[in-house]
Formats: sequence, C-alpha cells, structure tokens
Amino acid sequence: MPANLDAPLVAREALPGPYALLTFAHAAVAREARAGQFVMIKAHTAPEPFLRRPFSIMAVDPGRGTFTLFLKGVGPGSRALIDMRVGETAGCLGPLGKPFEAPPPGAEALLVAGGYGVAPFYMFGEELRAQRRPFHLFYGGRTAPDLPLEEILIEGGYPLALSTDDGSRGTPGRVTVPLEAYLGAEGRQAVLYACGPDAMLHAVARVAQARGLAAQVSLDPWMGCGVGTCLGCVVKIQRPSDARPKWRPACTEGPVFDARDVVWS
Amino acid sequence: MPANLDAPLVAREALPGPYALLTFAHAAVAREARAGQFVMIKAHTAPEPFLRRPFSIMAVDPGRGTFTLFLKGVGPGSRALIDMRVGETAGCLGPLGKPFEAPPPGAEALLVAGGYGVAPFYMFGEELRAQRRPFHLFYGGRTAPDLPLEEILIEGGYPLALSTDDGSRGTPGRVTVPLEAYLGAEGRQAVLYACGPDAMLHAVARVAQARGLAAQVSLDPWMGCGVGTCLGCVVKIQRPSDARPKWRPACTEGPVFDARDVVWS
Amino acid sequence: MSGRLAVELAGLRLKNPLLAASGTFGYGVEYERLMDLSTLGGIVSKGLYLEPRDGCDVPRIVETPSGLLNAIGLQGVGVRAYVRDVLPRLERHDTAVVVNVCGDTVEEYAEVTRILEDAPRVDAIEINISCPNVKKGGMAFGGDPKMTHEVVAAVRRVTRRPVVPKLSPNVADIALFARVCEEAGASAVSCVNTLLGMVVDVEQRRPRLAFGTGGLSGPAIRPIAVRMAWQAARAVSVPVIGIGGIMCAEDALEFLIVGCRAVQVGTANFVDPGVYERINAGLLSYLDRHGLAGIGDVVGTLAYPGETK
Amino acid sequence: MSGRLAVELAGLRLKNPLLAASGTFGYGVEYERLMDLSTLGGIVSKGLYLEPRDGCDVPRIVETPSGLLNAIGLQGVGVRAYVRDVLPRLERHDTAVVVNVCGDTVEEYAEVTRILEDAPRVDAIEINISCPNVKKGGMAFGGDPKMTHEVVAAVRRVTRRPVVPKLSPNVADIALFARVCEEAGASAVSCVNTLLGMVVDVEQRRPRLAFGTGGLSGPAIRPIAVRMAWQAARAVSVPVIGIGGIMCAEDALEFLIVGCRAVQVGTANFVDPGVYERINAGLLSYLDRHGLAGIGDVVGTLAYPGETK
Ligand SMILES: Cc1cc2nc3c(=O)[nH]c(=O)nc-3n(C[C@H](O)[C@H](O)[C@H](O)COP(=O)(O)OP(=O)(O)OC[C@H]3O[C@@H](n4cnc5c(N)ncnc54)[C@H](O)[C@@H]3O)c2cc1C
Ligand SMILES: Cc1cc2nc3c(=O)[nH]c(=O)nc-3n(C[C@H](O)[C@H](O)[C@H](O)COP(=O)(O)OP(=O)(O)OC[C@H]3O[C@@H](n4cnc5c(N)ncnc54)[C@H](O)[C@@H]3O)c2cc1C
Ligand SMILES: Cc1cc2nc3c(=O)[nH]c(=O)nc-3n(C[C@H](O)[C@H](O)[C@H](O)COP(=O)(O)O)c2cc1C
Ligand SMILES: Cc1cc2nc3c(=O)[nH]c(=O)nc-3n(C[C@H](O)[C@H](O)[C@H](O)COP(=O)(O)O)c2cc1C
Ligand code: FES
Ligand code: FES
Repeated sequence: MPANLDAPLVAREALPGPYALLTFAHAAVAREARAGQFVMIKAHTAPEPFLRRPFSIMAVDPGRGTFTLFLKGVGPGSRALIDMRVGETAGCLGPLGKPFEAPPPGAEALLVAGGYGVAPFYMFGEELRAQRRPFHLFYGGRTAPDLPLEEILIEGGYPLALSTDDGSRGTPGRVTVPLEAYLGAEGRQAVLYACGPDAMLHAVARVAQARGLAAQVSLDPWMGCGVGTCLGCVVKIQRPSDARPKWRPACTEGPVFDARDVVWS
Repeated sequence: MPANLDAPLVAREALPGPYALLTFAHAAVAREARAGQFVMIKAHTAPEPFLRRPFSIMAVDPGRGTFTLFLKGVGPGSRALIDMRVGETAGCLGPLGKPFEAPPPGAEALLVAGGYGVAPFYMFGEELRAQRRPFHLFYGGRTAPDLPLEEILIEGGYPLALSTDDGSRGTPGRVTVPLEAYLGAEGRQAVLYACGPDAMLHAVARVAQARGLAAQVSLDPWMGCGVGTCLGCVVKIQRPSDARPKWRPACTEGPVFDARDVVWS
Repeated sequence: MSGRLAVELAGLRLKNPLLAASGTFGYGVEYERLMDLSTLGGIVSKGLYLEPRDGCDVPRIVETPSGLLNAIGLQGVGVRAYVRDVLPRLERHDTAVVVNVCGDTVEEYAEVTRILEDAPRVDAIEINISCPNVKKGGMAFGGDPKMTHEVVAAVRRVTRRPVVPKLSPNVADIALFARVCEEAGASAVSCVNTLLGMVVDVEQRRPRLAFGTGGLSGPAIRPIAVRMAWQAARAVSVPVIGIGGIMCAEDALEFLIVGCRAVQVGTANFVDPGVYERINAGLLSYLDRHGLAGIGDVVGTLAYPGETK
Repeated sequence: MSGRLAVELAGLRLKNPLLAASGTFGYGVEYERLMDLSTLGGIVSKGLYLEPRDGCDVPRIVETPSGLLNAIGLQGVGVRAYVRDVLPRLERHDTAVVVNVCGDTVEEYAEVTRILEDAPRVDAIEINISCPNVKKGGMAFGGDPKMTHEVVAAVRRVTRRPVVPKLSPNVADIALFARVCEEAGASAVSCVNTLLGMVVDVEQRRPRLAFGTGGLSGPAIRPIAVRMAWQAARAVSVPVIGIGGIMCAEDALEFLIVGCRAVQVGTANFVDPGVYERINAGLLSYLDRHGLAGIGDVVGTLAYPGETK
C-alpha cells in the first residue's frame, strides 16, 4: 500500500548538467514499488511550489529501505529536490500508479527512453533480468550531454543502444531510428515500452501499430495529487470496451497505458 | 547612497544555536555604512517569504567591498539567509536608516545590547575606537547560549560587561543591572545607546531619564520596504517641535531615535 | 481525548471539525488505502449531477503563487452511480458523509437530492451554487440572491437532511447571500468556493486553462476567505463552515475563531494526505496550551478592534 | 530602442507601460536616491485628501502566503503640502505624474482635484474609490454604481486632465463598474485595488492588523486581478490599466495580453526597487523573441478559447 511519509534524503549524486540521483529512505516504496510506478514528492526546504511533483522510481533497495530518483532540474519543484542536503526530508507519497507489465514468455522487451524517461527503465531492466527475460534499452537524447545515465547503464551491463538527434553520441537521429533498425524487416516477437516526451511516445506507438506489436507507454501529464482526486492529470483514453474516449486520471489508471488505447492529441 | 544589488554570500560562519555570521559582497554598504544602519535583504534561494527583511550591519570591510550580518534564525526569512551557501546571492538594499551619533566630547558611550541587538554595536565600537572615544558594552541575554558573540567581542578587545537573566553567565539579572552598577551613584558623563527587545529599550530609556542622560535607542518594528513608502514600520514619535505624537517611519527617520521622543506603548 | 474536538453542526455530531472539501477528496474511497478515513469529521463528495459528466478539456489545473487555479468542470459519475457504487463502500468508515449536489436547473438540484433521499449513508446535502467552471448553474445561481433562494428552497423541500448551500466568494456582499440562504431554509452555509481567476500563457497568448478562467484555491485566498467567513458568521445564526487555504492547525483556528463551527480542507489534500492528522494534533495541543476544554470554546472568540464581545 | 515600449494612454504618452502604484511608491521622491525615476512610465502618488491624515494604528501590514495585507489608512501629508513640497521636486524627472485623489465626500474628491488643477506637474488624476481601509469614501463609493458615477462625474467636471477611477475588486461584476466609469466621463480605468481580507492572530484571538481587516495585494491576487482586468477591458473602450501582483515581465505581459494598455506595479516595489528595469528589459526581450515592433502589438491579443479575434 502506498504510504505518505517524511522521507529523509540519504544520498545524493550530482550528475553533469541539470541532473542528479537522489536516494530517499521510504520503507513502503522500497518494499513494494514496481517499475513504472512513481512517487509524489516535495522538498520540505522550499514552501513554493506548494504542490508535490511526480517522479518515476528509478531503483529500490528493499534491504536498506530506500529508493532512488533520477531528476532533471527544470523548474522550482525539481530544483528544490536537487538542492536538498543529506538528512533533510521531503514529503513523499508512494508507490503510486500502474507499473509496466512484463512481456509474455517468448517476447523480447524493447525499452525506449527519451530524456528523463529513462528513469523507470533502470528498474524495469532489473526486474526483467531477475525474471530472465530478454530486453534491450534504446536511450535517446538531443545531444550527448542529454544522456547522463549512459555510464551507469553501461556499468550495470544493460544491453544498450544510444542515439542523439545531433549525432554527437550513438546513432544519429530520433530514438526510433535504432529501434526500427533493431526490429529489422522480419516480424520479431517483441513488446515495446516507451517513456519520454509525448512526440516520442506517439512515434513509438506508430512503430508498434505498423508492426502489429503491443506497446506500453508511460504518459507524462501535469499531476496535482497523484491519487485520482484532483482530476487534473486526465488523459483521453478509449479502451476496446469504451463506446467513446474518456478522460481518465493518468495517476491511477496510468501512467502506463496500452498505446492502442491512447487518443493522441 | 544606498544601492540595490544582488549580493553574493562570500563567507559564512555558523555559531552555536540559531545564530550565524554572514558576509556579503556589496560595495555601497561596505563603503558607506555607519553603525546603526541596516540592509533590507532576502535570499534568492527562497521565494517565500517574498518580502525582504531588515538586519543591522554588524561590520564592514571597505577594502574587500563586503559587510557582515549577525543573524538569529527565527522564521523563514532569517533562516533562508542562514541556509545560503557561499556563492549564492541575496537581493540587498542598503545602507538604510539613521545611524547612531557619537557622544559629545568628554562623554562616554555606554552601549546596551539585548540578544541580536548586539549586532550594530560591534560596528559602533569600531567607529568609537577609531575616533578614540571611550565606550563600554553591556551585553545581556536570557541564558549563556544567548550570548553567542561573547567570544568574538572578547577577542576584539571590547570593554564588556555580560549579564544573563538566569545568572548562567556574567551578572545575574537584566542588562540594566550591570549598567546601573557601572553608572554608580554619582553623575557620570555618558550617553546611552540601546538595541534589543522593546522592554529593554524602554528600561534603558527610564535609566537615562532618571539620571538626566541622553539615550539613543534602535527600534525594531516590522518593516515592509525599508525606504519610507509602505508606512508599515511607523512608530509613535513626539519631537520637542511636535504638538502631538506622529506616526513616523522607523526605516527612514530611525531606526535610531532619541529615547525622549519615543512614545512608549 | 478526541471528544474534545467534537462539534455539533446542524443536528450532526462530527467527531472533529475537519471535513474534506468537495472536489479535492474524490468520493472518499480513493483515500481508503492511504489513511484511516475515520480521522475525518466528514467527507464532502465531488459535485454530483443527475448524469455522468466529462468535464473540461485539459489543461485543467495550473499552479499560481501559493494557489491553484482549476477548471475541472465537475467531471463525475453522476448521482446514481454514486449511490450504487460509492455509498456502500463508505458504510465501513466512521465519518460523516456530505454530498455536494449540482444542477443545470433548479429542478435538477432537487432531483439529485431526491435520489439521495433513499440512500441511508448520507448525512447532509451541500448545494453547489458556486462552481465557477460550468456554463449553467453553479456561480450563475450563487451570484443571484433570487436564484440562490430558489435553489436552496427547492432542495429544502425534498429532503429531511441538513441542507448546506456553498457560497461563492465572487460577490460583493457575502453576508447578504448567507442571509438569503438562511431565510430559504439552509441548516448551515459553507463559505467559500473558489475565486474566479485567469492565468495567461504569455508565450502562446492564451489562457493556461483550456476552459479559459478557473477557480482559485489554496493559501493565496485564505485572508479573503477568513474575512468572508467572519462576515457570514456575523450575519446568520445557522452554523458557518469555513473553507479556503487551510493547510495547518493555525489556519483552521483562524476560521474557527472568526465564528465557523467547522472547516473544510481542500487543496491541502493534494499536497499532503496526512493533513488531517496534523491538524487534529495541532488543535488538541492548542486547546491544551490555552487551557480550553473543547474546540467549541474557540468558535467565535475573535476580539475585533472596537467591539466588545 | 525604448520607443518600442511607449504607450498612449488617454492622451498621455508614457515612455513605457509601467507605473508605480499608489501607496507603494510614496510620493515618488523617496526613491530619487535609489533609482533613476525616468525609467518609469509614470508615478501614481500615495492617496491624498484635502487635509493631512494620521492613518491607522499599528500593526498595519502583515505578510500572507504570496501576499501582503495592509491597513495603512491613507496616512499622508494632504494635497496642499503635496503641491507645495513634492511636485516641484518631481520637475526634474522625466516621468508621468498621476495623483491619487481621495475624499470622505464627493465634494472632497472634487476639491482635492481642483487644488491640483493649478499645479503644472500633474499629468492625470486617479480617483481612489476603492480603498478598503477607511470608514468613509473609498470602497463604500467604489462598491456602489450610483456613487461611483457621482464621484467620477464630479471630478470630471473640475479638471481638464485625464481622469482615471481605480476600481475595487470587491464587487461581483467589475465590467459593470468599468462601464459606469466610462459613462461618467472617465478617460481610463485602473483595475484593481486590493481585495478585502483578514488574518487572525490565533494566539491572541484577534485580527493581526490593528484596523481589523485590510487590503490584500501581491502575487497571491494576480490570477483574480488578471481576470478582472480582462473583463473590464472587454467592457469598455477607454484604456484599462492593469494592477495586481506584478513582479516580473511575464506578469506584466499577462495584463497587457488580456487588454490593458498599461500596468501598475505595487507590492513589488517593497521587494525590489530594481523591478522596473527588470520588467522593461524583459518586455523588450519578449518583443524581440516574438518579432513584435512595439508593446502596443501585445495589447489585447489574448486568444480566448472558443472566441475568434
Ligand atoms: C509519472 C511521471 C513520472 C515522471 N518521472 C520523472 C523522472 O523520473 N525524472 C524527472 O526528472 N522528471 C520526471 N517527471 C517530470 C517531473 O514531474 C517534472 O519535471 C516536474 O514536475 C517539474 O516540476 P518543476 O516544479 O521542477 O517545474 P515546473 O516549473 O512546474 O514545470 C516544468 C514544466 O512543466 C510544465 N507544466 C507546469 N505546469 C503545467 C500544467 N498545468 N500543465 C502542463 N504542463 C505544466 C511547464 O510548462 C514546464 O515545462 C515525471 C512526470 C510524471 C507525470
Ligand atoms: C532595524 C532592524 C535591525 C535588525 N537587525 C537584526 C540583526 O542584526 N540580527 C537579527 O537576527 N535580527 C535583526 N532584526 C530582526 C529581523 O529583522 C527579524 O528577526 C526578521 O525580520 C524575522 O524574519 P523571519 O522571516 O525570519 O521571521 P518572521 O516569521 O517573519 O517573524 C519573526 C518574528 O517577527 C514577528 N512579526 C512578523 N510579522 C510581524 C508584523 N507584521 N508585525 C510585528 N511583528 C511581526 C513575528 O511575530 C515573529 O515573532 C532587525 C530588525 C530591524 C527592524
Ligand atoms: C480541483 C478542485 C476541484 C473542486 N471541485 C469542487 C466541486 O466539485 N464542488 C465544490 O463545491 N467545490 C469544489 N472545489 C472547491 C473546494 O471544495 C474549496 O471550496 C476550494 O478549493 C477552497 O478551499 P481550499 O483553498 O482549501 O482548496 C474544488 C476545488 C479544487 C481545487
Ligand atoms: C501598503 C499599500 C498601500 C496602498 N495605498 C494605496 C493608496 O493610497 N491608494 C490606492 O489607490 N491604492 C493603494 N494601494 C493599492 C495598490 O496601489 C495596488 O492597487 C494594490 O496593491 C495591488 O497591486 P500589487 O499587487 O502590485 O501591490 C496600496 C497598497 C499597498 C500594499
Ligand atoms: S494527479 Fe490528481 S487525479 Fe491524477
Ligand atoms: S519599512 Fe516601509 S515605510 Fe518603513
């Protein structure tokens, strides 16, 4: 069950650029979280912005009772977290949301990450490895500095394909370029998983559709509460059973959705 | 002339308890400030509270272009300043307000400080010393830990009389006890200067009145702007030329007032 | 111990003066797994119409300085699904259940209330005549004394339960509206809903909310809400429930001191679901510190300058 | 370069759309030593009555979440001392001077205006019918359409200068009041003054302000002020001056985009006297980024959902 706790920061690693890895103590998240789930969190050091922010859980350590976030500082909420000192606490509710579901036996998991969207795939890779499922991680950014987790993923032995829009690292072009190359011409048994900017998710959904593959996408709407009550995070979803598209809260019915059900705007 | 600048924190010394010494670069304050003047300052790291706060200038270093504050963390504004890291900036306007005026030749300056009210007297002591004027500093607090500047003042060679309400350090009792003892029975040529809680200022004013001595008190109202326009900091003052008491802004006509003109509430 | 926080409100006994505000706590059941719902004095449901509603397009919410601007547009399941699916699940929780009733017409308000009349678990009806994010009903009714009277009287006629109109702050004279409600048979009034606001995306040169305008809530509006609750409490003898920007015990106390018998916590639910425990603990420690027996001893104790109590 | 920020307002040419709001910039001269006053489009004086006034008891100001609640009570030197002592000192500064005129009665508003009529340095009259912190005049006039009309018409009759009533946000329908002002001969309207609020000291159980209630300003009220400025700008053809919570260029742009010809900066003066330079620089860089020739090209460009311009 998700728990609402004052979570102390227990470790902090600044990465180049606006990025950082933050590790918090939070027994419930450490024990129960699955890849694709997230926390709503806010540094107690900064009164504003006063709402918590959603961040994907990147890793957990159930033994130590901690979990780790991979953050990009983009505004006051994320920056206040990055500026925390070890020992300071954050209000933290989690784990929240629906996780990624492992592929059916025989199918390979292809994880497609754009920017900070790589965070949940670190954990998903660990889960898949534990279940001895084959997977491959496609990690794309605009330029080389936008791939701050590269080293950690290589050290972790993740099967990795890098790409950058400007070609400064890995395959030049969008992350769908190495993905399509990998999928090749013939029908490969795979499930696609995508987390990143909207346009990227949509592109992956199109790749999946064109090839008749299943795809799970993690959407990234603005969230107010994380628990299904503010109805600020709704996304347009039409499930096979729905007569017409419905606004559904991404925090409780997602953030991971079947790509076929998403009504792209 | 006062200047409004982004002042970087250049040095920071935490003192025991909620106290700290902060040194900022600010050429105008460093060059022009006189003891009793203050700055309006706010850490850029914390959006709330959104108004700046007034703090007395404790010391200046015109050569380096810096000034130092002695802060007690009591609320969000002061704590945000204390939490700053070297290199971070604060919005800072100063020097502001009317300074203490040195005593006439032949008279001794008796500086009476309560709590953080000691800050301007560090600087005033330096000024008096430079002018070769005799002075004595009475520094009182509730308990020994409320006298965090003791060591620095002793090292600086300040003629010092300590007191605490609970007797844990120096003379037991209010700061007026050693003051009155020092003044003795016979009429000593002295001007009293006081900075601290209202009740202490009033007590010092009564001592001065009883002995026919001049006294300058630094008032501590809540301040919104520091430059005479919000009219939030007004205090009731009746100068000899005033037919009746008038609300006067403490930021521009004070914070240092002639004790006789203050209409105590 | 916790009996010290109990309050009487329009015939209801609440175990403490804290209710979850409409639209900020779902139907209550969403929080079942997160907290013990019986720590709440009561739960006010999301606004309910006769039929399910889609609500506004996105974005629906934007943060403002110490505030939140929303235009959800009362997305919801409709009153029948609420009675069928939600109310039974609330059976097991020891807390008051207040249903926030909406309508495009006076008749719809009455009809929704009538449907609730047969549901056992409902303790009171809150009449939402103050939602700024719908084209019909809502604020249009709550900004017009005549319509306010009509809606309240219509709902009053079809239920035996306490009827609590929720006032709009987008009026010049909140006391007038409180009095109109009292005259129309209200058992209490909730004070206040959100203030109409707009935030502009200057890069796109269009409102940030898809709906255009929205309702402002959160600490930003608290000084306005406290003033209005104070004016309403002086104007009527039925109880006033204070709402607006309550984040902690001190904030709740402001409303109680100016005369509110209970309060609702809205936006704070999004920030911290632990808010009720924190506030209740804070209220108890306040009572201890001030040597007061019960929270009722705080209500309406404001010493207003120039007035003697 | 800075010609790009110039605006025409009721016959006045302001070199940029930023004015210092009444009561937050003294009489202007207080800031002489701190900044170059000619970086301002204009200065609105502290409110002036016929006679000097003492104002309210202290505390007069209390900070609220992203806001400031004040009850100064229009302490001031009176119009004659202003004309004698202040106006000559403003001669040397190249900025528009607007005088904020107050009165306990309609006659007093007119009388203060008449006294200013002979003063050469005055560019416009702002009529303060919206101060919440006085027992007579102020908001009592600005909350009543008939009185609003009377005051504006009375001032209109005694001056050749532009007359700019300042609207109260404590009304249900700001557009109505803007229209009443236009009909009474206003050259422009200022929109808005402070929202009536209260903060309670829960330890003492009394209001934090000595006066009881006060006026809320600052970023907290900006979404409400932007909405009201937008409604006013749609209602009248005279220019609207937007006011409320402006701290930076983006905030000023919100008001300009919804239709304001100029804006006033209030509480931000207390936070940072460098605010005008920052905003002007931000406006210029916005024009560059958006390929716009002048700030006038921004005014009223809001794309409101469902409307075509
Ligand atoms: C499920 C989920 C998982 C996430 N995981 C991660 C993660 O692992 N690492 C990570 O770095 N980030 C992650 N994010 C993104 C992260 O939540 C945001 O970057 C963060 O909320 C920004 O907050 P801020 O205060 O720093 O910046 P803000 O200033 O609040 O906003 C930054 C951006 O958000 C946009 N924004 C603000 N308000 C709204 C609104 N009402 N509607 C739409 N957009 C708005 C702004 O336009 C701006 O571009 C995740 C988001 C979601 C929904
Ligand atoms: C001229 C001058 C010089 C000063 N010099 C120093 C100094 O050298 N060192 C130092 O540590 N402090 C100094 N102070 C005090 C300092 O300004 C305050 O401690 C600081 O403003 C507190 O701000 P905060 O945000 O930390 O706390 P806040 O939470 O804002 O307030 C702390 C205290 O101020 C009171 N307060 C808040 N608002 C009001 C109001 N509207 N009216 C009355 N009281 C209010 C509160 O009740 C509370 O007790 C000086 C004050 C003045 C006027
Ligand atoms: C996202 C959101 C949705 C709301 N929905 C409703 C609603 O359905 N019915 C209603 O009467 N009030 C609704 N409100 C108003 C709140 O109940 C409350 O009156 C208001 O938010 C002020 O309180 P607060 O500042 O504590 O949030 C809503 C508020 C928010 C923020
Ligand atoms: C301390 C203070 C004093 C004020 N005095 C006046 C006044 O004398 N006349 C007036 O018309 N408005 C007065 N106002 C209102 C401001 O001019 C302005 O309308 C309001 O503060 C909203 O703008 P802001 O949010 O930028 O401060 C005052 C505001 C403050 C904060
Ligand atoms: S974030 Fe509030 S409903 Fe999803
Ligand atoms: S602090 Fe604003 S007038 Fe003194």
